Amino acid sequence: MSASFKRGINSFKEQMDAPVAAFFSSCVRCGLCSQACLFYTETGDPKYTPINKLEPMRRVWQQEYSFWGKLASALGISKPVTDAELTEWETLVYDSCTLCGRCSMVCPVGNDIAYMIRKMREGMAASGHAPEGLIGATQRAITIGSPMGVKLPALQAQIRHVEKDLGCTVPVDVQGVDYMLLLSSMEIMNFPEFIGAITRIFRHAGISWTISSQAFEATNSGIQIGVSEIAAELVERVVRAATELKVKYVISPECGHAYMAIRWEGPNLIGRPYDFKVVHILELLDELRTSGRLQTSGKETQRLTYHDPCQIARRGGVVQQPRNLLREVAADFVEMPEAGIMNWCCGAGGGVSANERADEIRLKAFIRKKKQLDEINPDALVSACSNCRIQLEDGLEENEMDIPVLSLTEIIADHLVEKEQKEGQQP
Amino acid sequence: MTETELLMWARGPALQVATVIFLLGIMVRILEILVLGRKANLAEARGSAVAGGLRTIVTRSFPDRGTLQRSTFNIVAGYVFHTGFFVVLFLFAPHILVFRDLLGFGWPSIPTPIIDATTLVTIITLLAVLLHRVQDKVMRFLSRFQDYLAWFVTILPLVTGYLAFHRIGLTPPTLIAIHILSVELLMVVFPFTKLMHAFTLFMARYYNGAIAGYKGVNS
Amino acid sequence: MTEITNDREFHAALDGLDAGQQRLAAAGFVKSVLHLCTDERIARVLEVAADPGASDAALAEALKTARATTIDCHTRCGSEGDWLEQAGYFVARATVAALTPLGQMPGGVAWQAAMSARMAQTSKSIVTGENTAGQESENQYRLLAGFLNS
Amino acid sequence: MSNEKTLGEVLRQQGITRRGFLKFCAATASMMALPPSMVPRIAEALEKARRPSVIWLSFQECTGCTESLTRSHSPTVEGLIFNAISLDYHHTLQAAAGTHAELARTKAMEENYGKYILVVDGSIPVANPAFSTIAGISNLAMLEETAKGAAAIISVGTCAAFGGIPHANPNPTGAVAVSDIIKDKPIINVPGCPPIPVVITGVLAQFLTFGVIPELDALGRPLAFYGKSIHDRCYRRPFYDKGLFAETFDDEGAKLGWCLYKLGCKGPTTYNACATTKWNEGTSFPIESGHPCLGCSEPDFWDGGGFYKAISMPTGDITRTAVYAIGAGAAAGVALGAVNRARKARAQKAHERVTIEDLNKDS
Repeated sequence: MSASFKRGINSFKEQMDAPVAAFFSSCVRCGLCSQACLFYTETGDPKYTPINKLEPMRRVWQQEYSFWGKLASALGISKPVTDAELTEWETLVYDSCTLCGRCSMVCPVGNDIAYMIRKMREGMAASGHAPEGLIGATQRAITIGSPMGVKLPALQAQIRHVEKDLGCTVPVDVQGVDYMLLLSSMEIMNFPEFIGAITRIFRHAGISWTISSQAFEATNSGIQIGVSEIAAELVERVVRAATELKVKYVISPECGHAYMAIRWEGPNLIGRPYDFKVVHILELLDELRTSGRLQTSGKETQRLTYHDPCQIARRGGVVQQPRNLLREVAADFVEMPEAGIMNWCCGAGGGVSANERADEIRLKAFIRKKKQLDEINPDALVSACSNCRIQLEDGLEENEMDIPVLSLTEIIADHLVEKEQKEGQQP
Repeated sequence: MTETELLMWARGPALQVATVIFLLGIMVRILEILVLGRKANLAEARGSAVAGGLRTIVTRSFPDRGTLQRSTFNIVAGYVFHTGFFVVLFLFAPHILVFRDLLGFGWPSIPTPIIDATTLVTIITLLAVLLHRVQDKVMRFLSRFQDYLAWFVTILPLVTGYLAFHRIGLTPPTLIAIHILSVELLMVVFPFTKLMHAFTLFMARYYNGAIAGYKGVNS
Repeated sequence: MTEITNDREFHAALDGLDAGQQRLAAAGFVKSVLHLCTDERIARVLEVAADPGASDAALAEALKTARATTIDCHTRCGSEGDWLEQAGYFVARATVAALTPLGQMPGGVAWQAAMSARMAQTSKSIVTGENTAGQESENQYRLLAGFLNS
Repeated sequence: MSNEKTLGEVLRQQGITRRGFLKFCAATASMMALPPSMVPRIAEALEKARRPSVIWLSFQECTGCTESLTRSHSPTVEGLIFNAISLDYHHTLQAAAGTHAELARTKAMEENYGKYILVVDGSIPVANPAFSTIAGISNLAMLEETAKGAAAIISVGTCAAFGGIPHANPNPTGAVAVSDIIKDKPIINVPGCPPIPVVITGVLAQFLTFGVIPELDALGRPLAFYGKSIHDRCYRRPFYDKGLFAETFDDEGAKLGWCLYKLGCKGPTTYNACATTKWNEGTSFPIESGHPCLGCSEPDFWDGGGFYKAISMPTGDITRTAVYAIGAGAAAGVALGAVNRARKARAQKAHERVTIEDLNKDS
């Protein structure tokens, strides 16, 4: 069975629920959401108005789930959604929406537009309208275990090098520990120093933890492309590994959508609650800080600012923790205008970065971040998502801005009080 | 038909029909939404969905600073015409009488010169809103027939009410009849259009706030 | 005769170097993994880094090129990774570190260059499948010792 | 009565002083919204006016209008103006009866053909002419016959002007206004239940003065008297504007003389001179005695949804309708909601598992 228009429309019908119906019923076409969307503000093209990105799904709702709409359909005065329209909307739904949810914060009638785009992608994927790049990533996620094709031996090689550099072991497949760490492929490939950083922090704080060789991948292409059963399968792998290792917590790494997938969507995708808890690495670090298990020394003197990854802050609820942590290690921490839950997206989330077709608009959308940075002129930019990080580096380079992008976890690791050395000297 | 007959028709059968369509339509649309239901969230909550939902119902009335700066006209004009409309609708003595007749209780009215001025300001604002809808590229792009229809049936009672109050053009009973009929037109159109947002926005805001509140975010 | 046997000593020794020396030491680390990078821009800017008499302007220009190369080389999120190309990316990153003015990188520029060079080596080992853990660091200890003793 | 004497002569015979006469002229001028400079001209014209012949027909009426005109507490100039005209036929007032009375009418018609003024009070039943007859002549026939030679017709009272109470629902006699029958004569409507006496005399005075009928509004009423609403001239208007209303007839607001709008006052839609000329020799008008205006000078005032219900209020039982509508809407909504749920369940059942092989669409 292959993707088909019919399956797509059927999928739209499956997605309708009370919130969607309430949202569509409430829209007054005021256009405020356009001003919340970086794809509109940076292009000025009204088709990027967030609510417009839902138009085909709205029509399915109206024609199938509202009395007047059904009446209009029966009278033949409403035109059904066509496959050509879905094709037209494909770029709006995948290339120019990062699911950042800023529009959902601004809509005066309270429409959670990002919630609906997430649902709309189910129908788009089922009707064969997902972008090539995301399809490839999703297929690799299922067949290889990583959207970027990172296999266990690669991770093992990285681990071996970390172990050699740090002179300690990185626990893999250790049963009965408290925490199971997930990693994003991005971290394994582009930012392997993250593994070293986290190892050092955990050694410092005395955390009992492990990485699972069966499910080390945190990302979930299934929720980006919008196929719940694929997303559920990826979540199941993590749940299975966590259950086998009998851990109490699963740690979501510095990746935005991974947190959304494992923390918030996961239990709903697999249809049952977890018997472990999911924490974001920043949540854990801040908890360690308050309990005194994480001690840092020295402060960065550079002017630092923090970019909130949308799925971690606005859509995930981890907002205060990174600020607490940064203040611990930064002497000059400044907020961007509109930070925290009103932060502007980097422009590459929600699968946009995996979609080569979106490259041009992705870099255009970055200008919004540039404008934010221009207002405060930081020396360095800190974030907690590898995907944001790559996009930020990309955009900064493109705009010839000399601002390094740093990982918050790595900065913390660089400022650990060196008790490990003392311990190391004792037998 | 004499003007008194017209007025009596407007106050009588027409109002009955309009009331039935209005309330029946609203109930149908609200229940159509609610009955659809939603799945329980199985993820462990960080905050209260109910508290978040209730909070957002209130807080969404106050835009964030960035949005206010970027869409100043939209927000200010929106505030003015909504407030104006509700002041005129709910605080004008003759209107309160209708509500008292319907509900069995009333409330104090405010001086008529204030109502008069508010009406004028609201009408002018609505004209500006229409101009904005036509000129702003996003709003023009998004607008459908029903957006203009909704605008029309909203401004009509204000205009006819203003004319009736000042008895301009026609005899008072005719003007009042036209005014009442224009309100009935609004009532009839209401459940079929985006005007439903007056009711569904509470649901939309609640759901939005509940989804966010569950995750510990104040949306 | 300085001898370096572990990262602590290595890091301490690097921290003791001034800006020019750090750059030259870093250039040395990059050079030993340069063969992993196919982008010729890196070889070119590395020469600048390795030149003790390089002007500030030349260094700044080289850093810019190195940065641009790094951005071009990374693997995009969700796209299929190629570890050989990834090795090149880390070489480019090491070059950036080598050319970055002192104090602008946590842990020091030479240290970061060394780390990235090691990652380049690791990336290669993922393709070849051999266990090379520690080889590059040992190599770097020797390089630094030689540098300090020269 | 003969038509030989001028009006001035007659008035002097009646003992009216020059001063009293001029006062009346001034009042007339002001009511007709004429400048004071016109007073001498009015006086002159009235002095010289010959007593016009007036035929007064009473159809379906209560005699209230006549009572209003004749039951003044003391002789007034208005009253005397009536004495000055040649009231050649008025079956309530005239001494003659039976055949003699009808003869008086036909005589007056013949003698003054084309010049006499026809005053009508009461409505005309058209459902069955026999519902109201005078001397065996139906009202309709009498009106049509008498109207033929009239210079102008004055419909006195709301019944003659708009059908009035006989015309009210369900209107068993098929009562209609004069203007519904006579189309080819100038008709001046002087509605009110009853109309203010001075308005009638004022209209007559103007007709006598200038020989023309006064400027009329859309309902045929002299603008001079019916140009402003009761509400516009009401001394309680400031309370309306401030939002101060009597809620019941004996509350504090009622005692303080607040606006009676909520008690059903029709002042805002009623055009009449009550608030300025007042009644009972300028003593007061209904609102002054604490009662809302009934709107008696307006068409169909009897059918306006109740005297004590404000004009903006629903006439029927809107609460019951609302409750039924909400109930029916709830039932329909739940039913339609259930249909939607079933539709969604069907879609979920029809769901085919999306696998990674499915993602690429067959082209």
